[in-house]
Amino acid sequence: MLVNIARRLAAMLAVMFIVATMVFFLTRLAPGDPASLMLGDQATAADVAQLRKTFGLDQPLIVQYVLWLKEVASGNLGQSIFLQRPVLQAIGERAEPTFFLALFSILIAAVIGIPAGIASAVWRGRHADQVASGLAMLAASIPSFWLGLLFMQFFAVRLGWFPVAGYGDPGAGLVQRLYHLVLPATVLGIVNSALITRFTRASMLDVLSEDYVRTARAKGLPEHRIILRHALGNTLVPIITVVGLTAALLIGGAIITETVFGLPGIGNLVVSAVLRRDYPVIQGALIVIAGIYVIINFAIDVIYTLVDPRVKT
Amino acid sequence: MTLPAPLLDIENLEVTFRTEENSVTPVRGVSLRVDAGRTTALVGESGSGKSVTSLAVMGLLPRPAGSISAGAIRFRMKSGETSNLASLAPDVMQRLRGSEIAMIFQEPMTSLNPVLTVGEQIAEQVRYHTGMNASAAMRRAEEMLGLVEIPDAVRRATEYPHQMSGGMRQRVMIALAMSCNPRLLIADEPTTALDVTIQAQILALIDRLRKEHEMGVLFITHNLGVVAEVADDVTVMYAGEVVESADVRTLFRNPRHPYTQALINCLPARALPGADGRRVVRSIPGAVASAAGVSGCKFAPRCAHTLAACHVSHPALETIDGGQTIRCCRWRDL
Amino acid sequence: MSDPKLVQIRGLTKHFGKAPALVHAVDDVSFDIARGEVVGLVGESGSGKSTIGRLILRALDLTAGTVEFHGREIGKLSQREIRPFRRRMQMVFQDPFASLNPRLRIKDIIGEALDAHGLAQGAARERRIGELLEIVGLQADHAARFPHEFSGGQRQRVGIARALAVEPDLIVADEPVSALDVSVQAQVLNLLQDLRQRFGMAMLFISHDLDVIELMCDRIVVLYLGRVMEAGPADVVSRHPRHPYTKALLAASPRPDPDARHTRDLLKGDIPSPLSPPSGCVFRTRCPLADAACAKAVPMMRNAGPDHYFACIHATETTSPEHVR
Amino acid sequence: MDFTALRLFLKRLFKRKLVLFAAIVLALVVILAIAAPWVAPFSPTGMKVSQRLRPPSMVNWFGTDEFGRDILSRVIYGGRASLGIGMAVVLASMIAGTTLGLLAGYFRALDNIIMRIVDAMMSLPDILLAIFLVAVLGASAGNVVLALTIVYTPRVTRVVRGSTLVVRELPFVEAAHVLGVSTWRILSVHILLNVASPILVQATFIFAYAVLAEAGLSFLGTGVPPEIPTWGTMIATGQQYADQAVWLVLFPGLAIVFSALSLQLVGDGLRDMLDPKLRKAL
Repeated sequence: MLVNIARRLAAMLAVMFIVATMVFFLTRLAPGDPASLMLGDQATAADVAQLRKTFGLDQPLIVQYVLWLKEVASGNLGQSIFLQRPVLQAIGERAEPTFFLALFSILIAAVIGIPAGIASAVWRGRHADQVASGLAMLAASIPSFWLGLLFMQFFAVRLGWFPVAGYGDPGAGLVQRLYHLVLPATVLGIVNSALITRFTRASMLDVLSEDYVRTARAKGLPEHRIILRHALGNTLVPIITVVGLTAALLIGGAIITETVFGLPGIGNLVVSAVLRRDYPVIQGALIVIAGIYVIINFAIDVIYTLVDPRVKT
Repeated sequence: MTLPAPLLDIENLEVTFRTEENSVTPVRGVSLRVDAGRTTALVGESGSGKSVTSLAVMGLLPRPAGSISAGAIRFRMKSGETSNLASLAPDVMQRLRGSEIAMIFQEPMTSLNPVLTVGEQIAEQVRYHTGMNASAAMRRAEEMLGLVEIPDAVRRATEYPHQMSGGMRQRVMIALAMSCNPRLLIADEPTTALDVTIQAQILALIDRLRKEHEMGVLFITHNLGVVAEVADDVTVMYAGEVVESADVRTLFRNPRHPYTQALINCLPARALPGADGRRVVRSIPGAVASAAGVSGCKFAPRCAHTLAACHVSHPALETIDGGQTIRCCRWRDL
Repeated sequence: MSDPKLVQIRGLTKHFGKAPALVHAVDDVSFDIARGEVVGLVGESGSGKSTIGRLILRALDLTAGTVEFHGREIGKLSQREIRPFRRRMQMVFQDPFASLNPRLRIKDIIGEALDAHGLAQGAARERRIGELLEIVGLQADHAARFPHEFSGGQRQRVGIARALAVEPDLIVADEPVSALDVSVQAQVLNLLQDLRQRFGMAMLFISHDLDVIELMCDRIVVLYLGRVMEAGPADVVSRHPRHPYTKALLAASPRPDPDARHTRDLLKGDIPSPLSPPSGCVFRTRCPLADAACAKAVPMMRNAGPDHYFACIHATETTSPEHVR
Repeated sequence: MDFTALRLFLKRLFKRKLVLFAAIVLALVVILAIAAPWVAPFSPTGMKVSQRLRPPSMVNWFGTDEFGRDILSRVIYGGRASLGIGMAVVLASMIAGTTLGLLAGYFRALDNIIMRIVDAMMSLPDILLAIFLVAVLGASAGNVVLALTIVYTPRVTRVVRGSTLVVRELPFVEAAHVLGVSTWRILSVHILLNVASPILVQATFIFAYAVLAEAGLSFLGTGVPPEIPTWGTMIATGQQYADQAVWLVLFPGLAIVFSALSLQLVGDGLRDMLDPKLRKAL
């Protein structure tokens, strides 16, 4: 089992290394020299050259890469060009709305998606299945920003039930702040429930066709017990996996929803960094977000190893 | 001669599967009986309908597509009363499964739930049918594992299926089946997936339990060697119908139906000496699929004794001397 | 040896995986196949019978040992060097459904064999495909069909036609009838017998069914956990088995005769895992004759008569022990 | 292709009425986009300031935008760009992903390296990776295609690799190997033909995702330049008028929903009729 965990850990580091490498070299493909970007249009050639030297940009690319990798490995993601502070700090300041948004929307998605998926697998081909599968497909076809705009128009502008946008005034209490998340989390929850519904349905169908479910029927157990204990027991782990990974992807994937609702989260930070060509922030955000995904993935693997008797021994 | 009422008496069973476009009848005209304390082997090749028949008895036909469209399945319960399983309400049928009728399957590797210990899986059934408390049910589970000759049963009860071999898992399945003292055990190809030396152990085990518990066994198999080993009575199916039934000695010594004769003759062990010293097996031409859409005798397209009448009229299942039944219009002259 | 052997394998060994999950699939197996001879490999799961077939065909790489084909050592040839030999030896598979590509027509499945070795083109190719189909009891106009249009037995015939296309000297038949219904089994067994007589190729016939093996084979090799237990002429081994495992296997095989029912001496316990085979004689954990000596060393092959050998130190009626060849 | 096979294929595919309906909707949307110059009632760029922000009417079925342009015409033209980009992304990512997936699934040595890169790319949310790539490459329709291709290739790779791992173990592949068939032919005939169905299904889903992602990028202002009417840019520029003229965002959004929904329904129909053995690998 320890060997397994060690192997996972190595794979996790490899993934992070590849992400970092990809991010570094792709950024260098970008048009425009980082130094001149930093100094703006008025800078003289001499100023630019000076800055290039300070940042080591005059060194060969591979040397820069190694130096940068070292920095990243030691947890230093660099300075933001525009925000005048370390990238990590900038991300930290924006973490709260993103974290809560991801949390609430995945909860909503799971609460809708898991029961819907189970129901549509159990009543496969019947009306319940057609309705649940159809709604899931519809939800997966709706652009989140469009649904967000419509919800905003209806529930916030017309009905005035929720704040239109933002994350409350500075100094607003936690409840006030969370109140601003109701609409965006609902939108994101609906859109993501589609994936969870389909995945739950598919894994449930797989398990329901297993021989041991037939054995459970031959034992004379009531149908609800067969579904809850024998079938669900065997689909729980994959469902938890997909919920966990979706949550991880929402940390960076909520960009559009954050933009629609003007939430000062990580996604918003990334979009403004892209528009301002603030490359250190983009690089840093990508690495942090990939890191969160990889860590959650690893955690799920470890839990899986602990829970499933077939992996344990 | 008055025979005691059979434990299981299937009469003219017909099973239909309906899908949106069409309906098929994989089983029709199936009649067979299983007596208490005896083993009836149900023999047939793939597509003969033997497994569908067993699922119909268990009330486990895939829903909503499959249903019993005609016939009766009379079963004598522990209480002594007989009920027709074909017309029982689903919740009543559910309570009979596992307690009155138990079933074991072909694939021991996949028939047990991988995330529950084998003890839990047996205890679950015991608790559900007897209302025993958890610890008593677990003790019963351990006792059952001992009954099926699993060494170190108390420890084994805490193991998961993947920690056991195929033969061991089939023993667990048998322990599970026996845990509520069923009157009837349906064994659907229980040794097909096992090695011969393990198969011999499992066959001996089932036979011992049948004797000790006065239990009826419906043993479904395609293997005539196994039939000769375990059966008291044999029912042969072809293309969804029963074509012949007899006690095991009569069937092997004096098979009356051309299909039964051919099936026994095409065994490698019954090969005949051919030219140049080699032995040749006698084969049946064609495949089972050739029975599709046949209006007369289903076996006529492959039969060596076909008359014109065989293609036209569908023979009925007739009872001849000694309780042997046969579905062939030429049985008198063959 | 006077007659030149078609295949000679010596010390054939195959391990899968790495420690601690090292599977001893085949361990130190030696036997010969003469030209035109049918040798049966019989054993239960984990005996390594299928692996041996694949090692001879070089569908798998050897861990140790040698395979001589027509007197030429082919055990260490690279996949490129082995290609010309693929014309001389072919395989028939167990599963008639999975062994034919469902997306190809029959003529492309058989034609591929011809193309791979440049045996026939154009009209000659088409003619040859039709001829092959007729040889295996199908019709030439079946060539345009897809596999799903055939029954299991017919597909198995197509698989045999594919193997025959290159006119091999050796066919490895890996459980060729065990996925078929009894009535269809007989057809395929008879077909294989006819073809063997007609074309005179040798066959390595792999099966778990002793009746089938006895019917089809000239000689039998009995395997258990990757090792040879007993080898000899088919009728001798099945009538006068010497090794306790062969005896147990014969006793456990159900006979289609209700009068021959008897209480048997059942082998106790399970087949050990090939991950950790017992020391010494691999059969000793289930053997009625086993004692402490059996754990010490792998038993030598003993001669029990003309061309009849077995590996047991206890079985009685011994003649003088000696190595196989 | 012989027609009986095609007819059987279509008959099985359209057994579910909903799938047939979705295919018809999809065909209509595609035809409208291709025939835009002939079917659009107005020019997509013809401004009429006097007619700005008109609600839907008999003349302008979907209303007009802030410059008085006909929204129906713009939605029809927008389909050209949105569907065109989606199609290009599908083709490119299918080719790249299939190649990589076959290589990873068949050659053990390549598997590790290809799959680690795939893992790395899939550890980033689609939209984030796309934004980053467009930012690096520069905003243009071609670069949006390139970026989305890079985003979706790993998904295809994973599916194709999974199916390849299943198919390569099937006896007909071993049979071909034993016959002496070349590795190239084994890959391109035996394996590719048998992983084609899951690839086809995946293609329809990726088409839908690509249309959605393009719209998202355009909406954020990090995609296609706003001058080009796509469904995404229309919603992006329309959003500031959403409180007075909701039709500016409603209709382009509905166009996206209908296209994506019918694509996914067709994909689902394809999956339903797939070979059940390959279905698990999907």
